[in-house]
Amino acid sequence: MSLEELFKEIIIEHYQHPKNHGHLDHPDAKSEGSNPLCGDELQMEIAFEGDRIKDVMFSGNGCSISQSAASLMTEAIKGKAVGDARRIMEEYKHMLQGSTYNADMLGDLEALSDVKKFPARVKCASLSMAVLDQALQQKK
Amino acid sequence: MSLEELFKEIIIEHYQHPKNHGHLDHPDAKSEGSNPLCGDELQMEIAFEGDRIKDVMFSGNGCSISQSAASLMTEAIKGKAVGDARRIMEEYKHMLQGSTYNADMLGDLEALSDVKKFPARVKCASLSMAVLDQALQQKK
Amino acid sequence: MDIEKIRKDFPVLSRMVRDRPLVYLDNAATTQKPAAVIEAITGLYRNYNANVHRGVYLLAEECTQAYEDSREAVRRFINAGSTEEIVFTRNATEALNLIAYTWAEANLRAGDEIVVTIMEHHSNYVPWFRLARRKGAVIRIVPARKDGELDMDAYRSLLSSRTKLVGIAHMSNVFGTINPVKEMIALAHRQGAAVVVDGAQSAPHIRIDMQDLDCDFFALSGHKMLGPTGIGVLYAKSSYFKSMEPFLSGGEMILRVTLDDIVYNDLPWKFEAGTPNYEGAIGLKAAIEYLEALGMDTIEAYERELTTYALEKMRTVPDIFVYGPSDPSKKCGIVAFNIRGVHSHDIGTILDSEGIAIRAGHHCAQPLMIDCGVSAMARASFYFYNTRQEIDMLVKALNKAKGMFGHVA
Amino acid sequence: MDIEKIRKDFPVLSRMVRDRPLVYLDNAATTQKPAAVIEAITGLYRNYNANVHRGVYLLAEECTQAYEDSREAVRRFINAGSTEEIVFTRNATEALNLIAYTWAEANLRAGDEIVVTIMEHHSNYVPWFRLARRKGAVIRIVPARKDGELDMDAYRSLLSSRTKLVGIAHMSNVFGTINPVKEMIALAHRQGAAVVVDGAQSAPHIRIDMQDLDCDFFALSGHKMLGPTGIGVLYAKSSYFKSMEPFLSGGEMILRVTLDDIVYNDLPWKFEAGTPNYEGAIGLKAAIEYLEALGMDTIEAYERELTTYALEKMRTVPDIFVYGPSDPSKKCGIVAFNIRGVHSHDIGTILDSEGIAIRAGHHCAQPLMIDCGVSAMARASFYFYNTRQEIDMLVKALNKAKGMFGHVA
Ligand SMILES: Cc1ncc(COP(=O)(O)O)c(C=O)c1O
Ligand SMILES: Cc1ncc(COP(=O)(O)O)c(C=O)c1O
Repeated sequence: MSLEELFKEIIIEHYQHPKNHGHLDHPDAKSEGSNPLCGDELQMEIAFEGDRIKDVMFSGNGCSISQSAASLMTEAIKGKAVGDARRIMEEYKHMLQGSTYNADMLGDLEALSDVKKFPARVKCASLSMAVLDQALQQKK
Repeated sequence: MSLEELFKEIIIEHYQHPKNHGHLDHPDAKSEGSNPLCGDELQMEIAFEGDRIKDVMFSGNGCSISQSAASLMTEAIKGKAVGDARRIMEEYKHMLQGSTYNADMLGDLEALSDVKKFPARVKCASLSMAVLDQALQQKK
Repeated sequence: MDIEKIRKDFPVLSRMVRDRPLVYLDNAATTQKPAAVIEAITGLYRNYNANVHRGVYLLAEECTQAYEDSREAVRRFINAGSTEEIVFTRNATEALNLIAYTWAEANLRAGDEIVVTIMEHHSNYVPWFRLARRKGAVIRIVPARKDGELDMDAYRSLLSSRTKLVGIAHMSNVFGTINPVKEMIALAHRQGAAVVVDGAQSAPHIRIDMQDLDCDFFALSGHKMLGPTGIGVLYAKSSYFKSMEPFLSGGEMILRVTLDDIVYNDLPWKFEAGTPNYEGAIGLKAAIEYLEALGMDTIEAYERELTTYALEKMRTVPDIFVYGPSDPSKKCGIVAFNIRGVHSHDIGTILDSEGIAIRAGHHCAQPLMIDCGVSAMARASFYFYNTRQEIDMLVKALNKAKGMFGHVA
Repeated sequence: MDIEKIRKDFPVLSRMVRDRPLVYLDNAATTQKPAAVIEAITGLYRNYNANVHRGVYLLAEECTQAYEDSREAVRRFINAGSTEEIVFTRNATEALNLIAYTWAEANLRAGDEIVVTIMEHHSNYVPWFRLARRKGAVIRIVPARKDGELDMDAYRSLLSSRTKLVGIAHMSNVFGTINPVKEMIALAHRQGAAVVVDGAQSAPHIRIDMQDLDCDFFALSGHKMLGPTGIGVLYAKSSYFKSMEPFLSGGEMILRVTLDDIVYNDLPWKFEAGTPNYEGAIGLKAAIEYLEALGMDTIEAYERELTTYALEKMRTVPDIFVYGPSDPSKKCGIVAFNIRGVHSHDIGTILDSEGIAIRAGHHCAQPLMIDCGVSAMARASFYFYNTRQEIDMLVKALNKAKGMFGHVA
């Protein structure tokens, strides 16, 4: 167990300078969730354009893992078709569970692959996915 | 710990052929009590004559110790002044507690002196005293 | 089963009592513990003790894992569908009270009926009695037949659309009767009633299967099945648990607390307020693993054999009266009796002087005592570590007791 | 106090975690157990395990005696007037809920007020919150001052003749503040209110005296003071216990059950339904004897010294913010903090990689978190077996954590 595996530079970078952090003026979908164990809180807002995620922003606060994951996840799906976003989320889930996954689809999100070695932190890394999933369900 | 100390002949005799067992026609005082651990149940009825216990009878059912104690105790106090009965009960209590006691006052009740070696049985031996005490308190 | 080998697993069984080897025949009250259970407890405290569910460090992860593994062990042991349906309590009594304070409190109304059997332990009777008083509900008692089995005709006729709750001892702690709960549950469900099975006596002795029984609630106590004290289980179908308000409140059972609002935790933790007895759960897991290694069917078969032998031998004691089914296939591991002329409490003392531990009294089943017209009974109750030799010693001591008090006309 | 010798009494303290010696600083969550406590448990199960209160044989007598001796040990430890006032529960949480379900349920009406402090653990908040909702009663919160102490002026002005119940954490599990409960109790009594003191954090660390405090109820948890899990204590003045309906019902808590009536047992057993966790009680007695041998005053003095040292050293960590009183004489054994730029959960993980166990999160005190404007804190909490060297290691690791996340503008 090496800390450097968990707290990779890119994770700290996204934690300290998150992308897509803030609020949308006219979100089509909104959701929130929390990880009561450590107090992580996360809100997601999405604007759709047809079948695509035109824009997505998150807010909230929490540990480096939950916040960097939100930043990386929003980066990964912004501009994508909803179906593609779901596929990315699916691969991300596989990665956290320790199953095989398609690294190409994940891109920078792969920085979180070592979280699975820290069982207590997997929940932090999955929070953004769970909250995003709720928001996506609001799209008919 | 020898069983013969507990189940003396006189105790078994009084258990199998209790004295003063039954009911009075016109009791002046009545009381009852139980020992929930083993299911002993005891009622006492007293008829007074002035300051004296003219008659006393008990009923109920339970183990050899509780029932023989009731038989021996009623024998010991029948016909006595209430004050004297109380003194006998007091000595009896000392005996069960393992303190020094006046054997002369107790007479046959001394057969129960070894009950103190069987802590689980002390409650059985004290039941009649407790029930009697309640009945005596009904005398003004 | 190699009983001599098994007995070596239980340190207390080599104890001397009053200069004689202990003959422990009070297993329906509580069972002795194998070394594996004792070691599970010492292992926890020597190696990885930490409060569960809240820690971000290794000990806490290990301890949480062990605690949740215990829940899975219980689920498997009683074949529940999911660990969501397994809540840890102090004992069977608390499990039964939890139902009374939550589901029954919310769902029973004046005039509703609660059907319980005459064989219930106080723990599956007093909570309903008090609830009925509070609510103006009515308690209906299923009587027992002369042969110590439930009167199923009476049961059928007591059930009606007014029946909201049925409480049944899976196995009587006095008669040892194994009640036909599966059939009783199906009958109750036809009337729309919820069924609470008190499994405190059955879980230690026979195979338990929630999905087969289809009961709505099931309670058990760890200490009666090799586990430590302070741990019990309430099983409920998750549809019930979901619909129920929490029982105790505090840490662990909430997700979020603000000054205006509270969000409760997910199942099963919603019903586990405060620091749980994780030691007890971990000990119970070791107990369950011990039982599973022997096999519940093997245990039941051996105990039935022992009970058959005990019934046969004990009937030779003069003036003995044995309560409950005389057919050993209807019961398991428990023989309650009285000897004319020797009160059960005196029997207890005389047996104790020989190192033999049995129980005397009302066995927390006073309604049944009243029904049998007695205030007390003696009871010998067996577990798989008991032997025929021990039963021989019991019978010898009973004869001695009878001898001391002589024959009464 | 010879700390090196003391540490040898705690087997887990020689454990290696992630190739480093364990530094256990999560004592406010639960404490480690000395060999004497572990041996009290194994001694029970190896030698004299039997169900309590009902047996007529030697093992049952011994076990009952040990269980009731434990009650006397608790009485002595908290200087209660009588063992009638000592009821064993699972933990502090159950003890507090017992009050809510019995005394408070019977005595609170719509419009009545419940005063609690902002420092309460969920276990001394959620039960009152739910009760207030059920009853239409009103919760009033005593705020904390900037320095982490209670605002006593606000407390005084919140009290009125409408106040029926006051709930106070004797010692905060976040700030470590020792609240002036004696004075608060006297003020509440002047208004006729009953006072519940949550002693889960105080009992392990400072001398407790029921007769001096004069509180009406007091709750503690064994596992936070060297004892096993699954055992807690509810103290109540016997006048309260006498007036209260039972909480759980079943075996042990009744004297007599017929089909028409129930007579409850005497105090304290009226409040102990079912087989109690006698193992837990016996373990708690060993824990109390260990604490008494060291001396509570010695323990408090040592911990205060350690806390002083910790506060001093921890303040040297860049961008650290320490919550609660900065005056070590106002608190004991707990330091909650945050480091700007490093989330407490990350601190926890980084410390864990060094073998150091601390807690991160809301500490089951979300109202206080909200009040402090944070969603989580890190917390190091000490016991008498901790050392200055361990605090040095903590501080070193905190600096490392800060270093990993760099300085933020
Ligand atoms: C102040 C305080 N009260 C109550 C509790 C609850 O204790 P338990 O979880 O043992 O019931 C705790 C411990 O978490 C506490 O710190
Ligand atoms: C049939 C039955 N139900 C319930 C109980 C209560 O179990 P506990 O005292 O462990 O709660 C017992 C044990 O005494 C029992 O035999």
